Amino acid sequence: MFQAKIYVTLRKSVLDPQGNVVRKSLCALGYSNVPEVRIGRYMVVDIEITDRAEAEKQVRDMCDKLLVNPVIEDYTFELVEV
Amino acid sequence: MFQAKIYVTLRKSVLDPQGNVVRKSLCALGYSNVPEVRIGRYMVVDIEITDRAEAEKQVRDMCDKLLVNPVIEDYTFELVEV
Amino acid sequence: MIVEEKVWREMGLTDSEYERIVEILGRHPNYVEVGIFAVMWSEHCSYKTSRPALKTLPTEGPAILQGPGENAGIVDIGDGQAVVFKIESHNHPSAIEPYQGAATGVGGILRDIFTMGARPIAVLDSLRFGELDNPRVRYLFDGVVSGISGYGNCIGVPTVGGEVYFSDSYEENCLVNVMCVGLIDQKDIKKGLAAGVGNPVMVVGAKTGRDGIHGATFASEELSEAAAERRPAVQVGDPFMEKLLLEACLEVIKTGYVVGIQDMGAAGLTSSSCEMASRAGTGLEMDLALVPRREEGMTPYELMLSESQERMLLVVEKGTEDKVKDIFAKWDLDCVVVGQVTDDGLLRLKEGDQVVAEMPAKALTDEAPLYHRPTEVPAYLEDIHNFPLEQLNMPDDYNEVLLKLLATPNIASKEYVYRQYDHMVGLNTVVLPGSDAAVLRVKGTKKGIAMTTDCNGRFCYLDPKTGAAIAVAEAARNLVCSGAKPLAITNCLNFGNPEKPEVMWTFWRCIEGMGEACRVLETPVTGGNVSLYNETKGSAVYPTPTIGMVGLVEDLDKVCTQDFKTEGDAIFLIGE
Amino acid sequence: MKFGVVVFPGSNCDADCLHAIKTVTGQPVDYIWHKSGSVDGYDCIVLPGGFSYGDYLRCGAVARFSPVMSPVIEFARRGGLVLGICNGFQVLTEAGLLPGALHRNKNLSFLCHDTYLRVENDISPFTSLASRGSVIKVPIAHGEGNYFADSDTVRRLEENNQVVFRYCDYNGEITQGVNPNGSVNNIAGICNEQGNVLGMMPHPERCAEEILGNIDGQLIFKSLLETWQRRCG
Ligand SMILES: Nc1ncnc2c1ncn2[C@@H]1O[C@H](COP(=O)(O)OP(=O)(O)O)[C@@H](O)[C@H]1O
Repeated sequence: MFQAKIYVTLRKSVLDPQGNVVRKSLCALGYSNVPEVRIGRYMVVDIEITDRAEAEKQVRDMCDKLLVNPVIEDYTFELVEV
Repeated sequence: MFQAKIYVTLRKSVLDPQGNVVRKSLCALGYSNVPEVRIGRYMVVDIEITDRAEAEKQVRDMCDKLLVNPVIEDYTFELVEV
Repeated sequence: MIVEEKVWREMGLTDSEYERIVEILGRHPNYVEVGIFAVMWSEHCSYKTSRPALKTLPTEGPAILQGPGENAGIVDIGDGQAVVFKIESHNHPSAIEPYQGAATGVGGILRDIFTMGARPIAVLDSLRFGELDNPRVRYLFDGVVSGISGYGNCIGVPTVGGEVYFSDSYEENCLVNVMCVGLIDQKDIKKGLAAGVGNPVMVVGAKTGRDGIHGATFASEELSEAAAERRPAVQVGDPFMEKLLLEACLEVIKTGYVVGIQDMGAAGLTSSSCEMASRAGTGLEMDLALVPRREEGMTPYELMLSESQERMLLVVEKGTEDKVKDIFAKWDLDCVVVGQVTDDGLLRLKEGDQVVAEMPAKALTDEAPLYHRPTEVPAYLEDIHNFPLEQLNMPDDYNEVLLKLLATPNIASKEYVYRQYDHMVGLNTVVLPGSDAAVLRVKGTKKGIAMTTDCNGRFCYLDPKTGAAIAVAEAARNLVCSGAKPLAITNCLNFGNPEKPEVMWTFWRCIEGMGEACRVLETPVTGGNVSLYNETKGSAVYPTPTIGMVGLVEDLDKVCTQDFKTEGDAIFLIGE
Repeated sequence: MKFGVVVFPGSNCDADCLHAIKTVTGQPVDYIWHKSGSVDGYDCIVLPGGFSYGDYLRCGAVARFSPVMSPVIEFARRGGLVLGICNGFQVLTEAGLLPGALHRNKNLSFLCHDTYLRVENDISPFTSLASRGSVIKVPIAHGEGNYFADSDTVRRLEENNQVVFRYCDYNGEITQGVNPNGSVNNIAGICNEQGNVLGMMPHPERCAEEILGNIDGQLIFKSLLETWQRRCG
């Protein structure tokens, strides 16, 4: 079995209001040394499969179809055998 | 400068409605080999600082105070010098 | 092991309560049984402290179709229709995890309404927090409001009214009271009855996990460091699941196959099963191995006490199981037969062939000890009444005072809150939040239903009896101003630790005042909820008996809102 | 003219849309279950507001894979009239019937209140009875209505007259102050290039009856009927 760890972030060109709010609250807490915060999604998907290449293909496919919206989001992922 | 990549996940026995819905729709898309999906948050925080140990301490502190809800969430993070 | 380690104590039972259980069973209970007694006899489920006072409230009237004792109260609005409504607190969970605490509070009260067969048409929220300059309070306030918004908006029931007060007394213990109002054709009313020996019992909705084990006992103790340790008590709401459950339950109820139905609220499977059996005078036998679960290795104890949300217990006519399952399958929901109704009055739990617990259902629901706790006039009242008002300095500039007052969070507009709530979905909201009471139309008629929640905790602190009467009167005025005739109330009694005689005194006085006002205004009490132990480090919240009231508008053309309409209109002042 | 209102599990404005269409147009209207494999026989398909599938991942992301969406997409490609309101708009962008995406409101919270909309396109089948530049009052109720598209797409939308509604003030002025959610160019509703598919965040069905205090939303349903009668009646 493989476990895919998928990291989805907003594209650079898209404003991240949530990241902004968090940056401001960090600043209010005294962290004035934080110029930027970006907030995204972290997904852990278990896949019952034995072949790594096939697993990779499936993850990419899931992301392109469902998990990620390419208009506003980018993603990367890692595959760990478990 | 350091960049902290923070991975926030729901604690183990906490219900993950998002993950459930995503698992079901992956299944409907033909991925019947996905027994579990867990969805969390992924945060990238830039910190203007030179000392790694101090950076680590600050990130832990930010997580405990603001970024993570310890009642239902766990977190891990990595620090990369940038 | 149970006897040696006195496990009942850590579950919240006293030694004498334990002895009473041994007496009822004629033997020592096992671990599962102690757990079940402990939650059923907790303050939250048994009302063991408050029941003597609650019994003094007026509960009958010509419009009342269902008074206290069911999942919600019901009042007649004519034309074969009725309004189903109830208020509940989710104070303790919200103080620990504001978003989820408030969200699951909304989920729970919605289930109380649709479990009776009614479609929920409105939610109101009555909230109390500390002062907003405290960052922790802001966190609680924002979390609670977004939790209510997150759950209510998603499921598509409009949040049409409520109140928010800020005062130091609520700093550690915020109050989150949520009321739901539903509409029903009287012929469709369902109750939580496990009737008909041999009828199957079904668990429907979400799978059972380890959420909120001992949530009911948790709600019956003071917030403390130790309580924070019990963090697994926090449940996560799934409004999408609830939406499916709502639609599926209403569809199933329409078929006529349902004998009884009850939501699994506090104390989950335990309270729903024994309450349904007890009301019907029957017994229930369930095989816990059949309960759909989210996690492996769950014990009977955990399955019985789990407070996983979005679940229901159903008793249906024997032979209709498959048709019922088909409807739940249409909504992609689990629906499993886990047992049947029996004639022996016992709640019998099995795991496969093995009996893991067996006790009289009635003992769990009706035989909890009642406590007539001592009362004593609070010392603070004397100080307050002797306060030399004449020594107060009068302000020089009343305009300045007025502006200052208008800017205080307690008086300022609450739009910041209610604009986060979808208050229009359903196309019924004729008077939106921001006026005296919300008014919803009843489609296809000229009628409307008006609703409001009210309570001024400070008044109740200063004079518990008059304060509670004022809360009822204010609610009635809000309805009358909107063009409605007040019909009935539900109440949510938020107090401190009842083991303190001073708290108990204010409790009794508030009930007295509420009862008196309800009698005079002819608005009987159809039910409610008691939340005690709202107290941290020895300091209690203001006594806060929140009143939720509904009224009937005969003719929607005569609805009135509070704003001035046209230049030149005359302004009158009525009353003393 | 026959309307069909799609019911996703989690739709919660389906009944409202049905009610408004029936009341305003007097035309037949049915629900279409999300598992349905066909939309034959309908002249206009409405994707209502709500939280299809809980919208836990992204609004509309899961709904777009509902069985009913293939025939809806097919219907739209053939020129059929499709109206997506709120969540319906989100589903239409996820399904690729409209460009761009709707993400979190800039202030991060759900907002339910009236907004003013300037009608920018009066030739679309959804606004044929309005005149360009006129202002209507329609409520919003969403947490993720912040319209985004890359600058090329936005330019194309503007050039092709695909922006149908823009958030404005009472007088029709377009200012940032009245932009409730941060949408690019104050966009509140857009149509596809052919004009037969409209997505809008505000809820016209909530302001289509006197008793609710505002009937500006009738414009959309009446325009649809007028267009259909003109074409097929
Ligand atoms: N928590 C809330 N949820 C929904 N609506 C609210 C809430 N708080 C206040 N409101 C709305 O704002 C109106 C005014 O509230 P408030 O300032 O408490 O005035 P009043 O004292 O006249 O009730 C209420 O009638 C209600 O419609």
